[in-house]
Amino acid sequence: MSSETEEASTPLLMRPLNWLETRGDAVFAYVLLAPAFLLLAVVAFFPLVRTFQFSLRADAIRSAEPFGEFIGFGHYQDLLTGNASLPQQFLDLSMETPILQQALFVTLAFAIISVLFETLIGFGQALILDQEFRGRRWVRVAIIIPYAIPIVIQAMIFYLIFSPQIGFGTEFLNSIGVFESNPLQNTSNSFIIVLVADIWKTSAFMALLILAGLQSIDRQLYDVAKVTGASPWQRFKYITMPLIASPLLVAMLFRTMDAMRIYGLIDATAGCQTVPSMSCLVITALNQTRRWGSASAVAFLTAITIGLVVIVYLIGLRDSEAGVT
Amino acid sequence: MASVTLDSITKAYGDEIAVEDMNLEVRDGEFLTLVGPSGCGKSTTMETIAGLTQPTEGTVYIGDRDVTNLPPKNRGVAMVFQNIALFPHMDVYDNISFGLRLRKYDQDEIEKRVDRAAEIVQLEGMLDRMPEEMSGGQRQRVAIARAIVRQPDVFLMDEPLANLDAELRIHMRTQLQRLHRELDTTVIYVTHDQAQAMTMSDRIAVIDNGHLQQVDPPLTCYNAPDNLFVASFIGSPSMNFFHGSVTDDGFDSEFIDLGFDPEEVGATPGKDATLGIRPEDVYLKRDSEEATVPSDTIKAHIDVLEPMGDEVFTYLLLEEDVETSAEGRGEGQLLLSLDPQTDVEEGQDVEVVFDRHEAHLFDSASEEAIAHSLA
Amino acid sequence: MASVTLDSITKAYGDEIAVEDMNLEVRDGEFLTLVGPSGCGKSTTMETIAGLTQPTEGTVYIGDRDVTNLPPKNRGVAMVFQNIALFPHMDVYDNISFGLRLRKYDQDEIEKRVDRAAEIVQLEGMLDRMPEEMSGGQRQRVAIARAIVRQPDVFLMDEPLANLDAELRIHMRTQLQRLHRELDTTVIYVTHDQAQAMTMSDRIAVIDNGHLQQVDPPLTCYNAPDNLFVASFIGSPSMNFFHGSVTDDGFDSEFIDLGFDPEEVGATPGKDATLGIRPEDVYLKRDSEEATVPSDTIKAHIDVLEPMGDEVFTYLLLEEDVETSAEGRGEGQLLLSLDPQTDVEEGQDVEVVFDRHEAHLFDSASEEAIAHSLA
Amino acid sequence: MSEEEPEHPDIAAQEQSEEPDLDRGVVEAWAAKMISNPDRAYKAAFYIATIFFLVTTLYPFFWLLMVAITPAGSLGDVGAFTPGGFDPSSFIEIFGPLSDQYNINFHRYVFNSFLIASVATVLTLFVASLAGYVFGRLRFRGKTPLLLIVLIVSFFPPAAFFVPLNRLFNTNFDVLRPLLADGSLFNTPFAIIIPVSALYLPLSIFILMTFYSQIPDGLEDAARVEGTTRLGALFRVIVPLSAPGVATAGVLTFITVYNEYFFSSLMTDGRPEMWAPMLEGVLAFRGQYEILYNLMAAASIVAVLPVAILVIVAQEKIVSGLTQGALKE
Amino acid sequence: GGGGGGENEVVITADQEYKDAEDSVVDALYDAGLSEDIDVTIRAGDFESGERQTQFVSALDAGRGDPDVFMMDSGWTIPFIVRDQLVNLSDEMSQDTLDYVQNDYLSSAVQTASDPETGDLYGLPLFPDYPVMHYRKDLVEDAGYDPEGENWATEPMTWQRFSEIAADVWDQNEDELEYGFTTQADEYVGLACCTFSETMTSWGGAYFGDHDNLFGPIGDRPITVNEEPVHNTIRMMRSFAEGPDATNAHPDYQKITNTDIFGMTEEDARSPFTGGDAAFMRNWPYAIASTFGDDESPVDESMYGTMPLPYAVEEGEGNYEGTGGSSHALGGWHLTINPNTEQQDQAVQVLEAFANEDVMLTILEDVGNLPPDPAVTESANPDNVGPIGNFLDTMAVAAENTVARPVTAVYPDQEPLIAEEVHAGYRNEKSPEKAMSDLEGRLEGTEEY
Ligand SMILES: Nc1ncnc2c1ncn2[C@@H]1O[C@H](COP(=O)(O)OP(=O)(O)OP(=O)(O)O)[C@@H](O)[C@H]1O
Ligand SMILES: Nc1ncnc2c1ncn2[C@@H]1O[C@H](COP(=O)(O)OP(=O)(O)OP(=O)(O)O)[C@@H](O)[C@H]1O
Ligand SMILES: [Mg+2]
Ligand SMILES: [Mg+2]
Repeated sequence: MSSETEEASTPLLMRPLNWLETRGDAVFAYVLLAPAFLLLAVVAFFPLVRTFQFSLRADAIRSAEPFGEFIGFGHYQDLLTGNASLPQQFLDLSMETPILQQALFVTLAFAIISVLFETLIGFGQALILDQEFRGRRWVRVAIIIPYAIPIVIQAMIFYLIFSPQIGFGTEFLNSIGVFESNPLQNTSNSFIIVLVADIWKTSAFMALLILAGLQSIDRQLYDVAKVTGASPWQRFKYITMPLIASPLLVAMLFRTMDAMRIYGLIDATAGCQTVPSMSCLVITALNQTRRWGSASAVAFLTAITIGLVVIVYLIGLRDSEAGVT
Repeated sequence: MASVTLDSITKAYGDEIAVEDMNLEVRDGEFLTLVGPSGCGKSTTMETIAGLTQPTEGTVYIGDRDVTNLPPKNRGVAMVFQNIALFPHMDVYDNISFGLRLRKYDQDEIEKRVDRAAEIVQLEGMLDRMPEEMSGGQRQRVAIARAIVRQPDVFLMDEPLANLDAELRIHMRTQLQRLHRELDTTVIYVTHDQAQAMTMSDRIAVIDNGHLQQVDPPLTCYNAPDNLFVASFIGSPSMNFFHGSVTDDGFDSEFIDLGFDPEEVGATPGKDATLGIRPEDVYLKRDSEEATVPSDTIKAHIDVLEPMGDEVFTYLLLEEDVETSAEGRGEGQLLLSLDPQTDVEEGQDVEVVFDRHEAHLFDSASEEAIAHSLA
Repeated sequence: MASVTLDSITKAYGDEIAVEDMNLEVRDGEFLTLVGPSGCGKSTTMETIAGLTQPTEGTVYIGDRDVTNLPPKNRGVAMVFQNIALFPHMDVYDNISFGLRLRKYDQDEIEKRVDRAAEIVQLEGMLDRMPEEMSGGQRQRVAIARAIVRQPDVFLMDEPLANLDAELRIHMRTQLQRLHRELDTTVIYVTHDQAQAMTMSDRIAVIDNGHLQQVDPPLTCYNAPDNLFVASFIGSPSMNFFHGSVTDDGFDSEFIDLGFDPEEVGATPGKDATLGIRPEDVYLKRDSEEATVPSDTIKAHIDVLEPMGDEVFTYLLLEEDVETSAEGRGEGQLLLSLDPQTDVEEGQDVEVVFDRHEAHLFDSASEEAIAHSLA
Repeated sequence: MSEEEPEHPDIAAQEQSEEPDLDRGVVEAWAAKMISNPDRAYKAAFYIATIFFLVTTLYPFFWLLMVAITPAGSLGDVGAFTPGGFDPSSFIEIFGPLSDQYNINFHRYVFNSFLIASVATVLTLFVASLAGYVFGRLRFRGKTPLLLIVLIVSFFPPAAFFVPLNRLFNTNFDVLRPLLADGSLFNTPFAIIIPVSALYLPLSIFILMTFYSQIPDGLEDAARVEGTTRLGALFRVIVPLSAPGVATAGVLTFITVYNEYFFSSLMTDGRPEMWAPMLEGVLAFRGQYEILYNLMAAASIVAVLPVAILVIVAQEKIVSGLTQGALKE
Repeated sequence: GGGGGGENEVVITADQEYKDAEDSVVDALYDAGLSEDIDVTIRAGDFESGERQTQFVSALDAGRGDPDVFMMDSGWTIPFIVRDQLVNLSDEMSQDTLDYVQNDYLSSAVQTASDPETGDLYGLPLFPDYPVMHYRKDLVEDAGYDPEGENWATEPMTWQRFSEIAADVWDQNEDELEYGFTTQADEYVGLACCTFSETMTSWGGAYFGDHDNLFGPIGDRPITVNEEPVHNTIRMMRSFAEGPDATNAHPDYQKITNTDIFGMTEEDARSPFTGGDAAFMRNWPYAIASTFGDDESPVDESMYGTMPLPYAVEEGEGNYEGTGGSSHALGGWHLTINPNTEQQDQAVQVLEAFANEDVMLTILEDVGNLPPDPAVTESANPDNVGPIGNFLDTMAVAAENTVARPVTAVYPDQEPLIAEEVHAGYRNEKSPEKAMSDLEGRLEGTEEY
């Protein structure tokens, strides 16, 4: 039996780790963060800086080099005043553009409504999946599986359901007067279709994260609460809610950001002309009209909008028991 | 203010039977202590009463109500958990007031009660600490406070004082007793501390391996244990045992013989029996007058002295070559408790007597007690 | 096999100072017990030695190495945590073998050691249980086994036996002592159990409120406490105190006067002083010959009898109308320990003496001990 | 505690549950039963909700199946609950003769995606674990700003990264030449793995951060004393104990990468042998002039299988809350 | 970027159909004189045109040398040309070939492969594509008409007559037919480039005045969408879908379909026709092969007829040069050379080989694409060119009456605007006048770029 001091001859590999551990929290933290930030630097920060530079240059649609002269914040100005050379506008406060044709409002409305419903539904699903019952394994798969559907397919399903020729959805909804005969051509109808499609798929995301949160709560705490006299609702309110607050917040935060970047689903169902989201605008400018300066500016405006929403979020939820940080 | 009755309770976890056919009646207002070796089923019993665990068989009554299927919150019990289980996301105040807030007491009343409870457990200045910022003993006290702010019918306390120092433990013991008197609540208590069991309890329930062994007032358990298990379990340091048999005229074993009339004490000659003598009933020959009825002199040899401050545990070997084992005392070993001033040393030969009045005789086969005095 | 030295260790959590300027040397192979009230800084001290907490100031040495900045795994320590801290995702076997597996011991060796450790803590049949399937005491034993399978230089054990019953506790105590002897490991131990502290330790370190009070062999702490705190903390039930002052010819207090030559014992007349007498040094008048140097007779009145089985705690009131308080003994109360056979009853008037040889005198202002015998 | 207690809440609570038995109508009686036996009411509500969720989540799949088994010519006849005909051969066709005609090796696309998603998931989980540990369990200066910087990446639409990345990945790096055919990342799995790993990193970091931060310090302490480094404790104790969170982050990353649209469609030239992902495979059934919806549907169902299997496997982890019995607090 | 393949290998990203016919096409190239040293590999590009465009953009922007030759949609070749991202064939190809292309190729196709300003050739037209009216000869005949006798296959009729016939046929076959007529009227690229453009032209309307202006000069051409013929085009489509009495519908035209067409693209329009649920269909020639290739289709060759697209005003009577008369949007694809290729010379040789009648015939026969040199069609043996062989006469008429897309550098900006506003008019979200005046304003914005 070897005594433990013999293992003083630490393997070479471990030495840097040992060294690290004695550096104090800050150095340790920075070193562990290095891989993440390296990856982000190459893939995110560097491109973003470039993209920002692009956004300050004119669109050069007829030269190989897609960027023209430096024009400062010209694109931003055009975008915010409804004068962008894009088929749809980002924001047009003069309201010459219908409100559901303004990317900012379309996107905000979409994000708010979809996240609201997804949270509620996801919560319900998670609570069910948290129970013990026979066959729960399969129910769980069934509930999570929509999230696994590729966007193309998700879009195809809803596109087909509501396409006038193939789908049965239009006929039915049209007959009860909810939808017009060509809902995928109608902005408000399409908006609802996209919303439903998104909620169908993405509730599972919320359900998953909330479920994971529920599962990591120490069951013993429920015992204590039970004996202390808590009803199921009170246990939920005082134990479950505060303890899953942070996973829930994270889920909602990321869902909101994701919802505000919606593109693929719209593109593949109603089309970006019918429901122009902010990301739609970026892609249209990038791929369709090859206005890369404008596209970059829209991308940055999108980011700023999302940033503002996130700030509102964080401020609004700061007082709640568990902050994100 | 309610009695608690366990009627043929059995609790099995899969194959593992934690509690078997337990019948126990805790009287209204009684302070009952459950004792028993680790893993014997004490916590399981408590959980069954609290409703946290469904008994596999049997019925639980609180007062006259069958509560077997009632959820914990409707049973009117408060519990201190063995593993403490504070709410990690609440500070001390919120942890303590949790039950009151659930019942929508008004703010003033809650504050008054929390302050009072915090005072009892001596945590006055710590109400805004989080559990993770407290020491082990402090956490345990929060758990106690959380239970005592409420005024339930039944208190269940699973080792509430395990992490407290002697002084605080005595303080808390006194406080709990007073609380018990004041509220007239039924208390079911688990402890490994003999002093607590002896001083606080109206009765002690001794459990071994899921089976109830004896339920009696502390001194009865101490002085008249029903069986070998209780005799060995109650009392610290524990009883000395000698395995032998009953003869026509007394008890005969390798190391100690004792003359008495078997018939008188109810023993059957020829049967295997075990003699039990508590360490404090063994005296040095010269102190033999302290024994009510001194036995014959026994020659022995001091093996180890274990000074405890107020007494010295003295391990004797009755024969030179007795094999000493670390696993408790073996045959041929005898423990007695001496005054620290006594002038003895390891290796010395001594003569001892024991108090026949306090000697216990058990049937080796059934392990039942035969007699509690062989005077 | 290494000494542990704390050099001016201070640990503050924000404003809260858990340990202040602690200097402690634990000798190679020594068994040192830390005792002190709940929240006094015992666990913090242990964590500092283990390297789990960085001291705010000061240096930790193990052997000759300054380990202050060494990660725990390189310090050669094993620890039993007060909060047990089993890995909930591992069964008992995996919990126990965790440290060995990390060190890539071979399979056979691991199995051998785990079996041995499981045997020591009497968990042989439970190696494939998950922590959540075990009782409190069983979990604690797993934690002990996890520490003892390794052969570290230093064992740190924070209340390892808190959840065990008396018998098992004694068993474990013996096992740990034996292990200590066999491995010759330095052991630093925290306990609230006086019996453990007294019997196991080479020395006891008494801590109060983050400050080291006394480091001495158990009997020294018991018989010659350095100050009032140690005197009151060590020993259960604790010492009786009388507050008074030193006069030209002895000690004077409301209830007890005592004549002696202040100069001889090193007391300064006119200063406030406290007299301390342990319960076991108080005798009924009729037993006064047991006292080495009996004091004058004191008249008293039996308030409460607390039978403990092997002894009866007897609470005396020195004057009829003394106010009794639940918060420990007040002035004018005196506790003595009687043999259960003694024929006394509550309300009875008695005369008692105490052993002057065992009386302690403390300076009330500085709380330092002045003398440990006033014979 | 005050002696005169105005009301006894525990008793009050008990009394409420006592229900006098009166004659009532069937519905009333049922309702009363539900009230007096809330367990039963919960159960009923539970089953209703379960069935509701099952129907709503599964129906579109059912319909997709209806589309898949409808022959190409009868797609117009697919009803809400009935296929437009019966021709399950599309499930064979996507691998078989028809797909040869269109040169679609659908299984190869699925394999590519599976591989890309697996590698990206492992990479992301590893890097995010380190970062999640730092953000969740350590205190140090600059933590909040760094966290915000990570978060900001999620503000941008993927397109914002595309132009510079496209140029970068098409640049030939001589150092890469021994590894990659022409020294550039285009048409290699890395061209997808690297950007998607980075862009989905923030989500994983945040998920893991919240879960790691909830593991009691005591367990990490125990592991460290037993002989691990802090990193060792992370991977041996904190990660397994955060199984629900880690599995969730893993599943989400895998699914997202597997289904990723933007980079997947741009970072390869669309050929399966050039690591084009499943997305391209599905899209290959769609053209300007002909959309083989039934084949797309069949392909989708097939493409979802790996993910479904993953979910079945991972869900065990997702529901393995394990902190009980860990600590005596 | 490196080359697309090894030495002397020329990689062409083309349609799947070319990949399938790779052997015969490549043999034809060798027969046409291509050096056997050059290996030609055909790779299938993305099925979807827009997707392929995106991929080419990213390849060219990234400076990738793979593939060597692109097969580009005539709808989006010009933006690449004006950005100078393709090899200028006028500098590289032999004068003979250039002459052949300039003189004999369908000139509207050549235009979409040339620099609008300099006229330099950047792409070699591979095949043109133009829609025709497909119809159910059997139903029409049963309804009492005589397509053969009236030479429907080559003589265009007016929209008015067409709508009466279609309404009548639909009426007579009410039970079987879901639609009298299907077309592409969804809001998508095809609306601006094709269906609306050609119908408007047949009404005598134009986007930018005379057809000379289709390819520019940007900013210096009139915007002529807000005019009577254009409004009427919208009104007529509304009548087709909702009947002559609907608001903003044209009273002279019959209801021959329903609003489903406003969501239809190519396939949506084709499937009912192939399925036997529609009597008339405006679509590309591929629909012929698709219908006959579909085993379940009730429509066989004997029931199938084609004719040139109808018109509203006589040729030459429109407001602008090039308008009026039967008009067919010109689609089709070009071959262009990647300037980053390392095999430029070989690629040029490959393109030269494509400019060969026999290669065109091979493509017509094996791939089913029409030759860019209309004269070649005449020399084709109808029996050898598959289902399309029966309809070559109609194709020839269509080829003579094509209208090119207004592809300029700003077309990508304009196309979605046109689609959006026209579609708004179709669906009566706006009156035709309002929609077109909005469009006029928005197009002006894009012309200023
Ligand atoms: N994380 C923390 N933040 C703030 N205060 C703390 C923290 N941890 C411990 N303390 C305080 O430090 C003091 C010493 O704690 P420690 O755990 O060392 O006590 P202890 O002697 O082990 O007590 P016990 O016997 O109750 O376990 C206590 O008063 C405690 O409240
Ligand atoms: N969930 C479980 N699954 C399986 N066995 C269990 C479970 N819980 C408890 N047990 C077993 O049941 C027996 C009784 O456990 P219990 O917790 O009641 O013991 P206890 O008397 O409280 O012991 P301790 O004094 O050690 O806390 C033990 O042997 C234990 O191992
Ligand atoms: Mg227990
Ligand atoms: Mg502690």
